[in-house]
Amino acid sequence: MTDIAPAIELKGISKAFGPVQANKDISIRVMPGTIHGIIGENGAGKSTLMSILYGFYKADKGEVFISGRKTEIPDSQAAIAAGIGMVFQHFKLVENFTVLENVVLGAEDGWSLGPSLRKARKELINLADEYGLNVDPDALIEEIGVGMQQRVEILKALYRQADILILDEPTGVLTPAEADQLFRILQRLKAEGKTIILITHKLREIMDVTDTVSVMRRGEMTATVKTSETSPQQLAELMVGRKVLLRVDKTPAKPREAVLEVKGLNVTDDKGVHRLKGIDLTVRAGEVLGIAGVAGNGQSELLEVLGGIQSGEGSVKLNGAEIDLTGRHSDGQSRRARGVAHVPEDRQREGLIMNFAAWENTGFGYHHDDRYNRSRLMMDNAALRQDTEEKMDRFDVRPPNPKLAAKSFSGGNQQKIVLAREIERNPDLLLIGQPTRGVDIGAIEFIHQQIVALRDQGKAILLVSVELEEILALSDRIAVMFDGQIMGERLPDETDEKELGLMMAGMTREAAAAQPQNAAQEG
Amino acid sequence: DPAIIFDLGGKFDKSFNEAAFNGASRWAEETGGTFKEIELQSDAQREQALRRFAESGANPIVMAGFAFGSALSEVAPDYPDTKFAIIDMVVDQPNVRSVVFNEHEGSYLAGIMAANASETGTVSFIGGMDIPLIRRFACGYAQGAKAANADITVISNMTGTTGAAWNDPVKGSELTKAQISQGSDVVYAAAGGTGLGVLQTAADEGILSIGVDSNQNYLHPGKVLTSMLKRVDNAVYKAMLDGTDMETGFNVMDLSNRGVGVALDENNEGLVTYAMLSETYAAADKIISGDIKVHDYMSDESCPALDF
Amino acid sequence: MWDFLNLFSVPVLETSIRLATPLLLACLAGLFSERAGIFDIGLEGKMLIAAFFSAAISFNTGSVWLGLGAGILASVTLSIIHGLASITFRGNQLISGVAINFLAAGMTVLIAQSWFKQGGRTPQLEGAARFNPIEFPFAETFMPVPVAGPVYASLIGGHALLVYVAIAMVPLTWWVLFRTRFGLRLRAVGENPAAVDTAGVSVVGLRNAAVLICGVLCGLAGAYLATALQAGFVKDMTAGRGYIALAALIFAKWRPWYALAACLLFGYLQAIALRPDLLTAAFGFKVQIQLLDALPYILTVVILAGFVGKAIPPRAGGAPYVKER
Amino acid sequence: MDVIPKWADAVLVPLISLILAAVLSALVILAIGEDPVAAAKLMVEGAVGSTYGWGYTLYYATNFIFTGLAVSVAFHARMFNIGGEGQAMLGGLGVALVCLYIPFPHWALALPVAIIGAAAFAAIWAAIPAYLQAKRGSHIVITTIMFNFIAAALLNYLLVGMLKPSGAMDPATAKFAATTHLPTFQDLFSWGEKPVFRGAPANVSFFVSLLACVAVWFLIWRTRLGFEIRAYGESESAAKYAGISPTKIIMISMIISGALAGCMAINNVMGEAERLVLGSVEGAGFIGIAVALMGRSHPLGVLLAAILFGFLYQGGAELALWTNIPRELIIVIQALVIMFTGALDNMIRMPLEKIFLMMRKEGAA
Ligand SMILES: Nc1ncnc2c1ncn2[C@@H]1O[C@H](COP(=O)(O)OP(=O)(O)OP(=O)(O)O)[C@@H](O)[C@H]1O
Ligand SMILES: Nc1ncnc2c1ncn2[C@@H]1O[C@H](COP(=O)(O)OP(=O)(O)OP(=O)(O)O)[C@@H](O)[C@H]1O
Ligand SMILES: [Mg+2]
Ligand SMILES: [Mg+2]
Repeated sequence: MTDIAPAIELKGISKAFGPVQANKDISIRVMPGTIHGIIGENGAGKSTLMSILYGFYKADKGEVFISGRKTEIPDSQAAIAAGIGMVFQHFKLVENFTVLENVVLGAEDGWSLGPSLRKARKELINLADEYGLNVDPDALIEEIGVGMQQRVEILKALYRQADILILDEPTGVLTPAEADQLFRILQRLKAEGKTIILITHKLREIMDVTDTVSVMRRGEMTATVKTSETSPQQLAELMVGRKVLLRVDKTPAKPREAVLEVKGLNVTDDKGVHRLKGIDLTVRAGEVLGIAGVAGNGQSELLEVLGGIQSGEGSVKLNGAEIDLTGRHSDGQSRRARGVAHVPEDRQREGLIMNFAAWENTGFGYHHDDRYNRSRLMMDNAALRQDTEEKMDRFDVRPPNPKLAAKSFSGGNQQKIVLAREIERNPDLLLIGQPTRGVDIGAIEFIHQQIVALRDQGKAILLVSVELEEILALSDRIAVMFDGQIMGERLPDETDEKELGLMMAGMTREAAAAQPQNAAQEG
Repeated sequence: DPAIIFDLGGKFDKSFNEAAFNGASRWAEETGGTFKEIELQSDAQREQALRRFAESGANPIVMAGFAFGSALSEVAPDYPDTKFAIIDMVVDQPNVRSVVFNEHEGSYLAGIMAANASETGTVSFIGGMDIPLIRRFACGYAQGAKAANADITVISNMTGTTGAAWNDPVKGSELTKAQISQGSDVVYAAAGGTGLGVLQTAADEGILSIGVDSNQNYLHPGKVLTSMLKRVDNAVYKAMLDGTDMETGFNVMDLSNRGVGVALDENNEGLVTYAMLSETYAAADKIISGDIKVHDYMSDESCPALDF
Repeated sequence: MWDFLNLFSVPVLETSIRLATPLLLACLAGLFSERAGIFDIGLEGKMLIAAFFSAAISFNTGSVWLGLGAGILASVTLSIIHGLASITFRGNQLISGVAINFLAAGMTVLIAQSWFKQGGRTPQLEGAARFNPIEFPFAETFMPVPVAGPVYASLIGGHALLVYVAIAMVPLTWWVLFRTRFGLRLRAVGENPAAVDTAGVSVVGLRNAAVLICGVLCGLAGAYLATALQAGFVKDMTAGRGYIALAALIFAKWRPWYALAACLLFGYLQAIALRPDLLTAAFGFKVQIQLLDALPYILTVVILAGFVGKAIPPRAGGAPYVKER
Repeated sequence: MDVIPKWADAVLVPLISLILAAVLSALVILAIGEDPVAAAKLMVEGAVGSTYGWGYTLYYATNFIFTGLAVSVAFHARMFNIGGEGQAMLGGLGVALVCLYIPFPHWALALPVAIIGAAAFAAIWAAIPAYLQAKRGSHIVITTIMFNFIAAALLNYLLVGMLKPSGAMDPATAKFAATTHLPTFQDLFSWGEKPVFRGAPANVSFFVSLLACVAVWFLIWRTRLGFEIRAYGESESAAKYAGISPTKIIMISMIISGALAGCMAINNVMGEAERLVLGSVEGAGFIGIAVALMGRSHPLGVLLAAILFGFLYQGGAELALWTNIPRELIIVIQALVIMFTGALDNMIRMPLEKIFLMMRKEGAA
């Protein structure tokens, strides 16, 4: 260890949200003038840890040292005073304020606004000169792009003279070009002596820009290593927590006729952002098509359009017949009627109604089914309960009590309820998003078996997951999505995590081949 | 014991209900008796209050206000042994005494005084709820004013169309200001609680006002020209005094039996000139003798002296 | 032509200003609260309780200033309850508002009856117990000058002090909201409290401050009703003005100068409803008073529906700020 | 995991709220120099001490059941319908038009038609804000408030204008024909010499309101539509996933809500006044909010809360009749109940959660 005090030292930080232990006894040291990366799966507790450092959440236990001095950070005010700035995963900007107003908010020099704004305007020009952070100070936040908004967040921190800058998944919302620009700025800041903590899922970014990297898994800090002394493979292992890839026993697929044919599918969201840009894909009966990609590259939109939640443009054929993507019949009910089952990415927001009992959730979405209804009007609750009991038994849902509210089950068991509902429908096509997010290992195995079994029954399955191993283990073919487009298709036996990872970052096979040298040069 | 039910404005409205209250109090003082009372808070309570008093054995039951009409016609047949007296409304039941006042006669006298006191040649009227009863006041007032001065302008406004119009002094006050801007310098308010706002504003703005029902001259001494007295107090007093032997039927209170009139006291003596007074008395005599017939708006829903 | 111009004669406009004043004060009160993200349908109740206490204390002490203070205090007390419910305990702001309106409607009459025994009213106020109109210098002298005279004497001048206070509150509110640190933060907390929180400023503190200001302004509005516009309190004397102020606030899209315009418009509608004769003369047919009564609400619904210029409320409005379960 | 058990949430929390409201009310009575114990006795005696008292209590309760159910149904779809007042006014208009202009041979025929009239008028009145919410995003709370005032103006216009018989004083329609008069409890339950419920306004509408409770229970917990309404109310995103149309649910739940509020009119307009009087709703629309809150939006809870409020109303009227306590005391009690059960819910819940957590820990240890 060096004899300079670390810029930040956390000791024994713990934090629980109700029953969820988001951080467990975490300790970490970040040296001044370095870029320190933190990686980990979804829900590993990265954001929580940083929010604690920034005084946004209060830790249940633990100590914080800034430049060697023990510091209490009860609120963000204290964090700012200690020289910490944070760019949140979800920006904390006032949408209908100007850039200038957002920068000044909370850091005014006195009760009158005029002088503060004038001073900030000058300061912004200085900062722009110094770091290349150009923004129009008078633009409204809601009128500028996400890349610009992120700059405003960074400017906010710098305006408050932050020496330590935390960025939570800053590139999740950026285009590659914007991301590169960001990293140049970060290098500049580092050169000025600032300390930077960078949270990301993207191994390439870690390898490119960080000096040291910490890995988090299920609320715990599993390792801290020098970036130059590690490899993406090792980091992936640390993240997931085991050496061997999880293999699912399965026979080779016997694909038959095409069930889903998508041609030129486009989606533009409410804000006018082009989310899907001409997607073409086919899923055949008896195969699993896996969609790999970094979250936010259009996979969610793809599932939503196919599931009838969002409207889109283009051609989607189901068993050879065109389906309605915009009109009256583009909703979940009509998709289900056509034999599409959908396990949504976010079970708590979409797949389940947390305050409903398990038996009510079993009927959810299929409540028009004849067997759940006594008449045109009345539902057959007894039949639903009976059905739920059987499903719970078959899927080993614990506790097997249909009357329990969905929120009382653990994440894995919640997911089983959703799966049971959708799979047992005997669909032609199963859309399934993040089937094992936040699910324990035992349940993961079970869920994977179910998916394979369904495939073997000759169903078409479209699987979306950010977990590469899952994609590799389950898919018969793999398509990689990046920026609303399909980058290419691979067969699982002919590719590996590295190649897929690079494609997910928008790179082709050729660029991938050149990758390790680049990393070595920059690292 | 007798019982009395006050209408929505409450027994301290300094006007109609207060007159009824005064009558009841006078009866209590003079006879040493006690009476039950209730101030209505909502329209829905009318029937309930009547029934409760009837059930509890109160007799007679006096109620002040036309709005009791429909409730009383429901309740009275159910309690044939109880006597009821209703003021301002006719209810045709064997056990009900209906007392009505010839307000147009009293208002006529008020009109004469207003016309005499006016320097601008414009006088005005502010009514509460726009109903035929209140138009009767306005019409009598206009006739009196025109009789005293054929060239006079009479302005008339109503506060509203609902029960709230009886208790909206803010609106009363603004209406007064509007009438002042139209030149009025004597304003006659027949508007319950709203009238208090009228009298207040008239006093503030330095014009004369005319009160109603009770003697309101004392409210702003030297600024209230007179008050059109409607001896509700007498009617209540008499009903209570008659007690359970009360004669039922139709009962008209007018100038001749001193049921209506104008108020003179130390508060307005400086305002009322001798000429004004003699003209008023002369008119009163003629009305009693039948030489002057004051048109009653409610007889045919029209008014010769005023457009509504 | 003259008939039409009469709709805008000095007396009508003068009445409009007087009737617009309580609306304006309440509207600005709501503006502070809602700009900070706290919906307040309890304006009515706060005005009402302020009207009662200002009248009651003015009467008992003979000083309108003490009355004003008491009115503000009473209104602020209800504000504190609203803040407790909706900020501290993160309750439903609308339900709290409904409760406050009921509480004021009941308590005023209950206390008035217990203190004064006059059927829920206070005695009439006189002299120094009221805000009297302020005569402008030489008003009498100028009065005969056509147009300018009456305009000077009774449209611009001749109002109670609180009328001028209310009008002065408009630029003041604008200035506070858009030209001070407090205003910036207040607006931000109504749009995105998380932004304020992460900028190191207390969300709870700001929201409570806004709610208190709302209480003070409602206090002024109530005191104006009972001690300036009127000479005493009568039961339910706000008569829905709190709701009209709320409508005006939406109509004004939560902006101070627009609020002035909206309140003057609604005040004018109330004033013209007192003079149906002018309307009949101007238009040649009878305009229903009920239509005039309903017009503020109808206009507000039209604005809300976005048929004419959409009204976008502060984005974080109505929701308690929860960052941690 | 729920921190508070279900029974505590359904019974304990409202009960504590109620006790707090009662204690504060007692303090208010003390403060105005009256005796709270005597007042309480008088209220109980007057409201439930005789068939007469019950006749009034249940009459008021009938109004509150309808408006409480109305608020509840909207609540299940996560919508706050403050417009019960205006919807009930329009319901009254529907009843009045039906009863005035259709010659019915018998009340048994008039009642169902009047229910349809009341429900239809009120439902249309509720559908406009619902449409504006669903399609234009106008906040339903504000629009329903505005619609209360617009309804008041509309009724004012009609009742002092075309619906008022000439020569009449008060703004009200003519009396309905005798064949539309609904049988009161007195008519229904009096045999022989001694009449019961004598003169009290409770009438067959009470049974209609009980039916409405059952129907709402059935709708919410037994039908597919109810399932969709609850699902939408719990989670809009999940409802969209399941293909439940938000527009449809907003419209339907508000239409049902409005119709229920409107049905109040068969009680107060057709059953009691037997004519439409201006201002006949008298705040029952707002009390529906308190009733729904207290009753946790469950028909059984609504029924009990409505009877409680009916008791408060009748008891309060008795207080005003026989003591110097003004009837406004009920409004204060009502305000306190709404405040504690609605807005200050967390104030009671938070300490309870702590207690239950502690008890659980001790139980585990
Ligand atoms: N109890 C749970 N069981 C399963 N998954 C959960 C649970 N709680 C949260 N998650 C998932 O864990 C992830 C991390 O949760 P968090 O609240 O941090 O989301 P986020 O970082 O804001 O979202 P995102 O990364 O998707 O933008 C989310 O994707 C969420 O769906
Ligand atoms: N405000 C909150 N309330 C309850 N639970 C929370 C909250 N924030 C986070 N969690 C839970 O804490 C866990 C850790 O979340 P955290 O956001 O720190 O994960 P993360 O590592 O940032 O994940 P991601 O990569 O998705 O951003 C998750 O299970 C999440 O559901
Ligand atoms: Mg995330
Ligand atoms: Mg995160």
